[in-house]
Amino acid sequence: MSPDSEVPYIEAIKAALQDAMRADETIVLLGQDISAGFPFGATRGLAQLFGEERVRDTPISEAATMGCGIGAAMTGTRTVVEVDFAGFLLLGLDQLVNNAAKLRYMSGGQLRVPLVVRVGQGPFGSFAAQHSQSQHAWLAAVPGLALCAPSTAQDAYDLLRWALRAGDPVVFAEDMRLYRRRGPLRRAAREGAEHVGESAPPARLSALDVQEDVPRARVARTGRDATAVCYGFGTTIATQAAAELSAQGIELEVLDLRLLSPLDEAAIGESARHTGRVLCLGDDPLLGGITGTLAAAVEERAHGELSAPVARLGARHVPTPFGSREAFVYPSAESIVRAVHRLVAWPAPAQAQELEIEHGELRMAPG
Amino acid sequence: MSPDSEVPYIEAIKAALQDAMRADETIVLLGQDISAGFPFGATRGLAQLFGEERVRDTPISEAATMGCGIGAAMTGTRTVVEVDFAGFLLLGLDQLVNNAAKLRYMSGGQLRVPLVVRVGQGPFGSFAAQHSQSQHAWLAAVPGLALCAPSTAQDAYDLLRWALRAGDPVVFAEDMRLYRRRGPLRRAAREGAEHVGESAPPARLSALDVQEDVPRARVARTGRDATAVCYGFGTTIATQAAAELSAQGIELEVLDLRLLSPLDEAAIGESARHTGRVLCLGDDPLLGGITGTLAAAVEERAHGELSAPVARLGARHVPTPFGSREAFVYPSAESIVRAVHRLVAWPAPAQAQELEIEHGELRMAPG
Amino acid sequence: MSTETSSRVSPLDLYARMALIRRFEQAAYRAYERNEIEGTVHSSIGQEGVAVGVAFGLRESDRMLSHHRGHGHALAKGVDPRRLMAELFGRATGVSSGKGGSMHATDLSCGFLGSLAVVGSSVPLAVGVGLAARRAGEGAVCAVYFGDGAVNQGIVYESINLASIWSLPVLFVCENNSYAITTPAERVTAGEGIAARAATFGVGTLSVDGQDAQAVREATERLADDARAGRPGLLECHTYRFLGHSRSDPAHGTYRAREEVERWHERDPLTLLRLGAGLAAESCEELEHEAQTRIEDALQFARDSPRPSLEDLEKDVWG
Amino acid sequence: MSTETSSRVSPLDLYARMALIRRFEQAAYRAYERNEIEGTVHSSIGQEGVAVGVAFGLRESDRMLSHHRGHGHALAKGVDPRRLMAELFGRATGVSSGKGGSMHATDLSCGFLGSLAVVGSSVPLAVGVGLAARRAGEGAVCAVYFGDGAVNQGIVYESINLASIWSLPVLFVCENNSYAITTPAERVTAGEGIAARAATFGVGTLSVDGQDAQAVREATERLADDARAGRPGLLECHTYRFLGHSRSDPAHGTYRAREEVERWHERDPLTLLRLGAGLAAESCEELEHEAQTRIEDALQFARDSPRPSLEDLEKDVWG
Ligand SMILES: Cc1ncc(C[n+]2csc(CCOP(=O)(O)OP(=O)(O)O)c2C)c(N)n1
Ligand SMILES: Cc1ncc(C[n+]2csc(CCOP(=O)(O)OP(=O)(O)O)c2C)c(N)n1
Ligand SMILES: [Mg+2]
Ligand SMILES: [Mg+2]
Repeated sequence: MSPDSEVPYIEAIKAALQDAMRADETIVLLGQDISAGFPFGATRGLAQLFGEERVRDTPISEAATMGCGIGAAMTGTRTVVEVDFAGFLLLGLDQLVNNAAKLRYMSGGQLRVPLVVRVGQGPFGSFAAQHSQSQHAWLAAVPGLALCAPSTAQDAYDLLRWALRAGDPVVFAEDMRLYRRRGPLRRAAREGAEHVGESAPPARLSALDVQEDVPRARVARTGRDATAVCYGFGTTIATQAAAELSAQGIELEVLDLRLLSPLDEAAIGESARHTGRVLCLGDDPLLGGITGTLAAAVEERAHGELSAPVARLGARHVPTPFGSREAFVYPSAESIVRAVHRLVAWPAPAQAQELEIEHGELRMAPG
Repeated sequence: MSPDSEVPYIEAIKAALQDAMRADETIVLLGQDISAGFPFGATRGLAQLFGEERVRDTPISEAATMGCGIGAAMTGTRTVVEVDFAGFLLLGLDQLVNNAAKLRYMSGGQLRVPLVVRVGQGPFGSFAAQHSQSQHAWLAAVPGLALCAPSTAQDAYDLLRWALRAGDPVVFAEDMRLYRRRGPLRRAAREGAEHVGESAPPARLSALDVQEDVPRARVARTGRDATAVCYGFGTTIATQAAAELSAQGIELEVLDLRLLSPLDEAAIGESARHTGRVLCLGDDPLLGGITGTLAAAVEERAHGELSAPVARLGARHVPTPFGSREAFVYPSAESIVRAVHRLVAWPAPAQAQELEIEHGELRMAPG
Repeated sequence: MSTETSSRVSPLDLYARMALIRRFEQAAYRAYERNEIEGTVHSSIGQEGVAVGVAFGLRESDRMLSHHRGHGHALAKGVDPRRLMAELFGRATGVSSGKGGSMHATDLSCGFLGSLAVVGSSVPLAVGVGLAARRAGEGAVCAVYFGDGAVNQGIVYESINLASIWSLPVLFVCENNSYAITTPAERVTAGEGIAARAATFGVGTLSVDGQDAQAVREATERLADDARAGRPGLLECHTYRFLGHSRSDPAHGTYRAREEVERWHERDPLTLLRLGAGLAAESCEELEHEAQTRIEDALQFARDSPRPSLEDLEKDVWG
Repeated sequence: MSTETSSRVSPLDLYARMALIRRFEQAAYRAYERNEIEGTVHSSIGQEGVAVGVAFGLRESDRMLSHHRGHGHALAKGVDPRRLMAELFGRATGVSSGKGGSMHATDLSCGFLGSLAVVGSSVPLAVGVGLAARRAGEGAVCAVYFGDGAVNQGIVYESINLASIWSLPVLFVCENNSYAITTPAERVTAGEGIAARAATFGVGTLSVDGQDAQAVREATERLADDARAGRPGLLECHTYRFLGHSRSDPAHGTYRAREEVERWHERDPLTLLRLGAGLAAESCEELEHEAQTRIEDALQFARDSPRPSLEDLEKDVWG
C-alpha cells in the first residue's frame, strides 16, 4: 500500500489488525465468520495470513465469546472480539461491563484485560431497530473501559493500533456508515510509530487519572463562528455541513473527539471559548445520551464565554425504523446546517422571543 | 394498614404488588426466590396469597426470564420481573432493550408489552463492584421504556401502581438504600385512585409524545436560593442537606423527578428559573451519566436566567469498591452541602478566579 | 394425533402453500436485487417443507414466533402475501406498517407473533406466550423457530429448561440447514446436536427430514399434542437453504461445494411431495400458476403502497 | 493418572487443608456476625471435600476460577489465609487490596485467578484461560467452579461448547449442594442434571460424592489429564452447605428440613476422611489445632491492617 493511497475505512481497520498481529504474536481474533471476513471484510484474508489458531470463527455465542476473550486477555493473549452490529453487543454486555471493565479494579491491580472489542455502531444497511443503535453514552459511562470512535481511515488505523497496545479494555466503536468511505492511510513503519497525533501526557482527562498516553481530540477543520463537537460519522457530516456553511460565510470549527472515554474536555473547552457557540452532536438519544455529557462539559469549561446556549443534536427518541427511513432518526449534514444557522443568529430578536416562549428550543432532534 | 402509619419503602412496594395483583388477575411475578421473599422481602407472603402460579420462582436464568416476561406480557399476562441487583440486569438487557422496548414499534403497534422490571439500583450492602451500580442514564436512553425512580414509600407505592396500569414496559429502579427507610403510606382505596400527584396531560415530555397520563416531578421542598434536581436516594440526601443548609440560612429547593423517562423538563425549567442556581444529582458517572442530560435540560429551559453555572454531582469514575468504602464513590448529604455552598457563593471573587484557571470547577465528584 | 388438523390437510394444500412461499421468495429476492427492497432478504427457498409442515401441524389458534429467515414461516401460518411483501418494501400497508421490514414482520390476526433478528432471542418469548396461554386456559401452543446457528446461544437452553419445569405448551423448532452464514454447524457445535442436548432437559424430541413436508407435519402434530398436554417438545428439521445467506454470499463456491448444493437440489421439498404423494402434474402447475398470480399481485400492491409518514415513524414508541 | 500430584498427596495433607478451610469459614462467619466483616459471607462449611479434592487433583501450575462461595477454593489452591481474611475485612493487605472483598478475591501468585459474583459468569473466562494456556504451550488446565444454581445460566452451555469444539484444557466443576439460596435444584432444573446435559456437548463427565475428598481428587486427576490432552471435562460433586446461604437465612427450618441437614452432617467430609483413611485421632487434633492457630493469626493480621486509602480507591481503573 503506497503511503498516500486512499483506502476505505474498513480496509484501514484490516490493515491495523494485520500490522498489529504481525508485531504482536499474542493477538488473537474472535468472532463469527471472521475467517471469511463476513460481513464487511474487516478480517478478510487474515486467517490465511495468520492461521485459524489466531483468527477463530466462533459459534453464535456472544456472551461466552466475550468471556473467553477476557479470560485469554487476562492471561497473556491479547484478544480482539468482533461484534458486527451494536444490537448484538447487549448479549456480551455483562461480561464486558462486570468482568472486563472491573477485573483489574476488583483484583487490586493483579489482573489486566488487554481486550479490544470492535463493534459496529449507528444505523447502516436499513436493518431496522434491533441491528441499528448507538451506544456511546452507555459505553463511556463504564469505568474501566476506554471508548474510541474514529472518524477517518487514518484514525481507524492509528486508534486501533493504539488500542492494541493498551493495557486495559478498549471498545472500538466503528460507525458502519464510514466503512466504505475512503481516506488517506499511512501505515506505521514500525510498532508504536503510528500517527496518533498529539498524545496526552499522563493526565487527568475527564474524571479519570490515566497513566498511559491517550490520543487527544483533533480540530478537523478550523472555524471562528461556531464549533461542532463530534466523533465518528458525526465528524463526516459536520465537515460536509462546514463546507456548505463556509460557502455562506459561516466558518464552523469541527472538533473530532476521537475518544469518548477518556474524554478530552480540555480540547472541548478550548474550542468552545474560541468560537463561543457550540453544537454537540451524537447518535444516541438526547435523553440519556452522550450529547448531555458533551454539553455539560462545554458549559463547565467555557462558562461565561459563550455567546449562545449550547445546542445539541442527537437521535430522535424512537427505535430505528426499517429502511432508508432510518435517516430520519439521526443527525445529518442538513440538520447540522440548520442548527448552526440558529446558533450563529442567536440572539436574533424573533428567535429570542421564540425562546422566551419555548425553552429548550436549541435542543434539537434532526429534521 | 392505617392510612398514616409509617412503613418501610420495601413494604410499600409489597403493598403495591399485593393491591395490584388483587385488582388485576392477569399479573404474574417472576424472579429468583420470590416466593420466600428473598433477599429484601418485597414479595414475602405473596405466594401464600396468590399461589405459586402467580408468584413464580425462576431458575437463575435472567435472560430467559426476561424474555418469558415479555412473551407473557405481550399476550395478555401482565408480568413483573424482579432483578435483585443492578449488576444482574445486564444478563437480561438484550431482551429488555431489543425486545421489550422495540416490539410495539417494530410491529407497527400490534404488540404491547405491559412488563414491569423491578431492579435494585445503587450501592447497598457493601457487595462490591459487580452488585453495585446505577443504570439510570442507560435505561432512560432506551426509546420504548419508561423509567421510574421513586424516592419515598408513597411514591414507591403510587408509581408501581401506575406502572402496573401502563400499556408499555416500565423499569422500576429501586434504590436499595431506601428499602429500610420509612415514610407515610396511603394505599389506594380502589384501582386507579392512588395519589400520583399532578399527572401530565398527554403531552410532550422530554423527546417523547406520550398519550398516557404520566406522573410529574414534584417539589419535595421549596427553597429560593438553589435547586437540587434529583431522584431516588438523591432526594433523601438532598432533603437532609436542605435541612442543614436551612439552619445556615440557605434555602435549597428539592425537585424530585420521580421518573427519568419521560423526563419532566418543564418542571426542571420552572424550578431552575425560580432559584437561578441548580445542582444536578445522579448516581451514575459524570461521563455518560444522567447528570449530563439533566444539566443540559436546565441550560435549555432556563438559559439566561441562571445566576451560576449548573453544577453536577455524580459517581466517581471508578467501579464500586468493596465495603463501606462504597460511600466514597457516591454523592452524600455532605457533598451536596459543599456543592450548594459553592453554588450560592458564585461568583465569589476568589472562586471566580479559581474558575478562570480551572474550568469545570463546579463539576464535582463527591468528597 | 390432532385430528382437527390432519383431517383437513391434503397434500395439495401443502403443495399450494409451498408453491406460494417459493414464488414469494423468488419475487422478493429479485426485488431486492433490483434495490426495490432495502435492508436484507434472507431467502427460505429450499426450506419450504419445514415451514408448511410445521404450520399445518399446528392449529389455527396456535401461535408462532420466528427469526431472521421468516417469510416462509409467516406465509405458512397464513399471513397475507400482499401485506408481507409490502412490509419487505417498507410500506405503510405492510403487516408491521413498514417499520419492521423483512426481519420484523408481525401479524397478530393469524397468530404470527413476529420475527426477531437477534439470533436466539425469540426463543424465550415463546415460553412466556405458553405461560400466558396456559393461564388463560387457551390450550394454544406456541411454536418458535431457530436455526442451527442459534443452538449455541445459551438462552435457548434457559428457555427449554423453563418450559420444561413449568410444563408449558411450547414447541421449539430447530431449522437445521447446516450453516450459519458461512459456518458449518459441525465446526461450532460440539457433541450430539440439538435434539440430544434438548432431551437431557426433559423435553420430547424428534428429528425429521425437513424436505418431507408430510413428515414434518406429522411430527409437529405429535409434539404439539404433547405440548398441549403439558410436555413441551423440540423438533429438529434437517434442511438446506438453496441460496446464499443473503445477497453478499453466493449459493456455492466459497463455503459450500457445488456438489453439495446440487445434491440438496435433488431433494427439493416441492418435488418430493409431488412424487411422494403422487400429485398430478397439472394440479401442481395450476397451483403454481395461482401462486404466481398472487405474488405478482402482492408485488404490485407493495409497489403502489405509500411509505410510512414521518409522523408514523414517531408513533408507537411508548404511552 | 497425574503422578505428579497423586504421589505427593497424603490423606493427612487433605485433612490439614480441610481443617484450615473449616476454621477459616467459622472464624469469618463469626467476624461477620460481629460486623467486623461487611457485605456478605457465603460459607463453604460442609463442602470442604470438594475444594480440597479438586485443588489437590490439579497441578500447582494449573489455574482456578471461582464464584460467590469461594473461600474454600482459594485456600485449597494455596491462598494465604492471612491475606484472604484481610480481603474479607476489606483491608489494604488483602489479596485484592481490600477492593474486592469476599466475592472477589484474586491471588495470581498461586494461580487463583479470582472469584466472581454474577452467577455463571466466571465460566467462559476459564475457556479463555484455557485458550491462552494452549497457545503458550503451557499444558496448564483451568478449573472453574459453579453451583447447581448456575446450571440454568445459558452461558455455561455456551462455554462448555466452546471448550469442546476447541479442545481446550478446561475443567468445569459443578458444586451441587442441591440449593440455590432457597430454591431446591430439582424444582428449577429439568431433566437429567448437569452431567447428562454436559455429556451431550461432547465433554467427559464424572459425578462424584463431594463429601469424599479422595474420590473428588481422583476424579479431578482423571478429568484434568484428559483436559490437558485436549478433552475438556465436567465434574459434578454432590455436596451440601451446612449453614444458610448467607446471614439472612437459617441453616434449616424454612426451605430445608432439620432431618435433611442432620443427615448431611453425618457426612461431614472431615469425619469421612478421618474414618475412611484411618487417620489417627491425635494427628487430626494436632492439625486442627495448627489450623486454629493460623486462623487466629489471620484474624489478627486482618484486624491490624489498614483499609485502602481513598487514593487507592481511585487506582487501577484504566490506563
Ligand atoms: C445475536 C446475533 N448474532 C449474530 C447475528 C448475525 N447473524 C444473522 S443470521 C446469522 C446466522 C444464523 O444462522 P442459523 O441460526 O443457522 O439460521 P440460518 O441463517 O441458517 O437460517 C447470524 C450470525 C445475529 N443476527 N444475531
Ligand atoms: C446472575 C446472578 N443472579 C442472581 C444472583 C444472586 N445469587 C447469589 S448466590 C445465588 C445462588 C447460587 O446458587 P448456586 O449456584 O447453587 O451456588 P451456592 O450458593 O449453592 O453455592 C444467587 C441466586 C447472582 N449473584 N448472580
Ligand atoms: Mg443455519
Ligand atoms: Mg447450590
